[in-house]
Amino acid sequence: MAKFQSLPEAVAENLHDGDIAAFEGFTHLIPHAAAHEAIRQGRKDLTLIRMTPDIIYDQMIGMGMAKKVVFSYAGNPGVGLLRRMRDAIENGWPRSIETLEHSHAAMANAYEAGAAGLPCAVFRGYVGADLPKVNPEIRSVTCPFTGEKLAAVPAHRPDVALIHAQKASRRGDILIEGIIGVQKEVALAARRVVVTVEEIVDDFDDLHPNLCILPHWTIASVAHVPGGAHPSYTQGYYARDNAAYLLWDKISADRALFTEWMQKNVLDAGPEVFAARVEGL
Amino acid sequence: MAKFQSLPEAVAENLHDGDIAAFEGFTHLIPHAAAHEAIRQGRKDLTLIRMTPDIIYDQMIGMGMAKKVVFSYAGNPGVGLLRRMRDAIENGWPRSIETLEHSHAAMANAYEAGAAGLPCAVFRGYVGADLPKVNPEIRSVTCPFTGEKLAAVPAHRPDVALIHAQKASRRGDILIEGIIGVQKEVALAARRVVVTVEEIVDDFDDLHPNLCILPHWTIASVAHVPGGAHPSYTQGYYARDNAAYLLWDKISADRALFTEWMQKNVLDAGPEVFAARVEGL
Amino acid sequence: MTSDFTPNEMMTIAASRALSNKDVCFVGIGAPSAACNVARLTHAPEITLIYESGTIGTAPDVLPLSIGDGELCETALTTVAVPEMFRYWLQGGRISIGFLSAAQLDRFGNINTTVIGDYRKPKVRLPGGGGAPEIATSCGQIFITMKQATRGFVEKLDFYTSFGHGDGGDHRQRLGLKTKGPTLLITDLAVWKPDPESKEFTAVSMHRGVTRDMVQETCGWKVRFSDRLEETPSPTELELSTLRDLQRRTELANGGKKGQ
Amino acid sequence: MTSDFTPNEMMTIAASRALSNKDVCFVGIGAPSAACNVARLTHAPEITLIYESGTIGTAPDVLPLSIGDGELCETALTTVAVPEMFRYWLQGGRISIGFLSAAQLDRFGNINTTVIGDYRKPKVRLPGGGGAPEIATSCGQIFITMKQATRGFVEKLDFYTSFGHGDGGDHRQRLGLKTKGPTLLITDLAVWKPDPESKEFTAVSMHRGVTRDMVQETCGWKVRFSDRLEETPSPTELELSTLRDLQRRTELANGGKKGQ
Repeated sequence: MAKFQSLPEAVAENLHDGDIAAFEGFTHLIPHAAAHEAIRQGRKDLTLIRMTPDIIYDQMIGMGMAKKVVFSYAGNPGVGLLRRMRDAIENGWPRSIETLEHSHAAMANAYEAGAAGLPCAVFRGYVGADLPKVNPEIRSVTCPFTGEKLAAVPAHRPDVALIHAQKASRRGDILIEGIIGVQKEVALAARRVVVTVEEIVDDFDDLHPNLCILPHWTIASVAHVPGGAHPSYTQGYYARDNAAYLLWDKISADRALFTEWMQKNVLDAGPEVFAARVEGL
Repeated sequence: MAKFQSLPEAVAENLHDGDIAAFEGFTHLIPHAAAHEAIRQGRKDLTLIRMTPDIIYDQMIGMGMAKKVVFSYAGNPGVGLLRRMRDAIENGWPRSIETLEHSHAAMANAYEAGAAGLPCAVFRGYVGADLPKVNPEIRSVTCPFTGEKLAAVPAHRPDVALIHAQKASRRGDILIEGIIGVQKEVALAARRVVVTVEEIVDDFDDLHPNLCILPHWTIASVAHVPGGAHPSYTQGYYARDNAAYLLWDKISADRALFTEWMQKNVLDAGPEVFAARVEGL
Repeated sequence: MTSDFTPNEMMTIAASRALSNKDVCFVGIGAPSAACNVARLTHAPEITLIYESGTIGTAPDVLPLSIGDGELCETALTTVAVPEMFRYWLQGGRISIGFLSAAQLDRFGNINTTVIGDYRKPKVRLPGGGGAPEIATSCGQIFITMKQATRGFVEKLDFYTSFGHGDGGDHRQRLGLKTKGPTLLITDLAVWKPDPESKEFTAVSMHRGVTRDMVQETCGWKVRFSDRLEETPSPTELELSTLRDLQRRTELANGGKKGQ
Repeated sequence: MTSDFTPNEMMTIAASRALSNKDVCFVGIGAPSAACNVARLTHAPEITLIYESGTIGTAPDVLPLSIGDGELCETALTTVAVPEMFRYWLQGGRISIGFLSAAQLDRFGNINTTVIGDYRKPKVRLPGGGGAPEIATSCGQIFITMKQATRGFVEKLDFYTSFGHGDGGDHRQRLGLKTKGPTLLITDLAVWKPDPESKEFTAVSMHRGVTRDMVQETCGWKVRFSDRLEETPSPTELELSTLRDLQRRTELANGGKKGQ
């Protein structure tokens, strides 16, 4: 049953030290504001799940909040590598992290299985690939009809999912439009769901019946954070800030520069700064 | 690559004797016109898959076209039993039929697995139920992480799927709205897809991005048959003809009455009669 | 309270009372649909109703005649594909209460809607399970509504379409089920609940004017009555008028123009 | 023909020529995206482009900077959830051509984008596979675009991120794969195709001005040249202007207002 809260309240109530957390959004709708709030609250020993760890996990890893990262593509999309994540993996700075690596197909299927209440996902994957040699959570089942060996991975069941969406209704129902990614699956797979939204509207009465909607009783907390996906984007509200993605490549290349940037733009800021960041986009 | 054809051409080209065929539509969008065309063309020895066999399979079974029926609920929805299907099962009239019975969950998962290109579907089902004792196609796999025994059924891979939808674009893309049932899954699971539509429009350019659309390259044939779901309904076009469902209970109760009704309303008719049947609904 | 009501109305209204605002119900057609909508229109306006056709959070103005009526989709918060309904919503454990009915029911809440007689040579071929086998095991709890008759309330089922408490006791747990199974049976004569230990259905209240003999005569097994057997509170004016208004609207809608 | 083009332009245009109207392409960012859109804007207007973000049948006016740009969704026929993309569309066998690139590539089209050095103690931690492991096995065939350099064209991979022809020959069939795997490698210097038997990539044409030495010097294994080695037809005016217009529109869009 969705509570409307400030972002600091919503994160404090739902994200705890040691949690398995998934901040999702596939290029679109990445919950940057929620990630920054988690950074300000100093959560630690998190297991972070995300298909494309992206800038938000680079920041959280660089701030030493992650114990383990479960992922399938650790890049800065369209730009290059994730330098803070690499520094943690290659040099243990600021702490060493454990990684559990999958393919996109495995991650998407694992979320789907989590939403479906299954213990594992079964799919045709990893044939001839080396990942099963380094990830003990890639196993197999045999089709009892054809004998085909299929890949199996454990379902994702995060303690908490944090996502960004276009709209909430006053009841707390959530509307997600455009590139919907794995937003529905991660929300239904998680024990608790925090959603930041661009806008709160009276109701969804005039919507098309087949849109991607999460009913209010699947959501723990809703926080109104306009611009909350920046520098990712929200279809219908503002465009992707590609310059910020390019800039991140420079900021993240240097530990001191990174630390300084985080202090100024995250630790000393608040969720309200996001609205201004998307003006003109 | 979708061809626009008359319904007789579309059915003749795609549905052959001995085929595994699925005429789908979950209460909504049931392809009555396509089923009647199949009856007129006298196809035989069909294996008919459908969650709720409904009036259309009652008619096809009563006309002796089915060798086998794969199903999960053999009722006349909201009315009662399927009397022609019962007569075939209980008395072998007009021929005996083989049945393979599942639950709805199994059928839905089997279509999903077919669309997903998998040999089988895995789900949590049939616990404590007797169906696995009488259906050899209900087996199990063991989760390699938790040891839980999960149900497994073969994926549905029909030779041909026949569905009804609201709109086709001039390219042959298909739009399905409202209660979308298993329409997308059965289409993607099948080797060939025949779609009857209420309307053909120029394009789908102004539609919401997340609607249920089948691209033209997934479709074999499109036939324009207004009213083609009657007495089922098409959201946005006409309502369900509940009186016709009630009437079927009487018609199907008697072999002679059934035979006479089929002659007059199906064998001696054509797809063009459907438009008139939905006037005023 | 009102003195003028039918056993069917009592059954529907007793079922509606067991529902609350926080419930997410998987609704079947007939008595369950009427009960859920009466609850929604009286004491549980926030209840979530889900029909297996994929409609989530429906608020139909008239009772649907099929689980896939257009009215359900038009009034729903959202409508999802049927595979998603069964995977994410039912199997995902998001439904608190599932309603089931039966052709045959035994004392442990096991249900047969498949066949009378032998499966391979049936005396009567019934519609089959539909969603029931997984509704019975995936919903938080199961409510059963059914009119009493010895033909339906049987000592032994011809076929286990969906599992209730099996042989009773901890049979569900032994099969690995974490849901509660049947917790309530509401008939035209009485309200039943499973014994906490044996899980055998026990009559806990009888509707006004019903005798123990009437309950026993319409039941194929030896009925256990609760030590604290009560009288089911009769329908209130509001409950009854809500149900009757709903049924009148439904009839009007169906008669108003051909077949709708 | 035009005389003034870069090796990169030749690579992109050569890749675009391999595409036809009936193809359904799983497009990656960079050269594949440019190649697919040049094909769409020249000889293959009916080609279907799919990005793994869920956008099906896109027709972007500018090249996306990420696989999930808003432009892709806005111009798509439809946009589906990512699990559906990987299950119904990729695993479902509906993609005819998948594009891949590599940090390391071997002569059999096996690809490493995961790690340089040991997986547990990496010299360089690369982004990883993303969609590649299943793209490599589920698409009808795989086209690889990549600039030649000995660092990338290696004798032996540090890690098999995605499977090409393995050890060559019938290795794919032995693993039960029914798709063709890598059938085309297009570099800034040459076009390569696998030998029908051994599956080793063989240079079949070199771009204008490229010598055998240049191809060998930028390749870490001993290059096999086709007996009928040809010169890759140089870009036509139309191809080149289409590519350059696309790139100019993309730059304008990105520079026009901050960060878009």
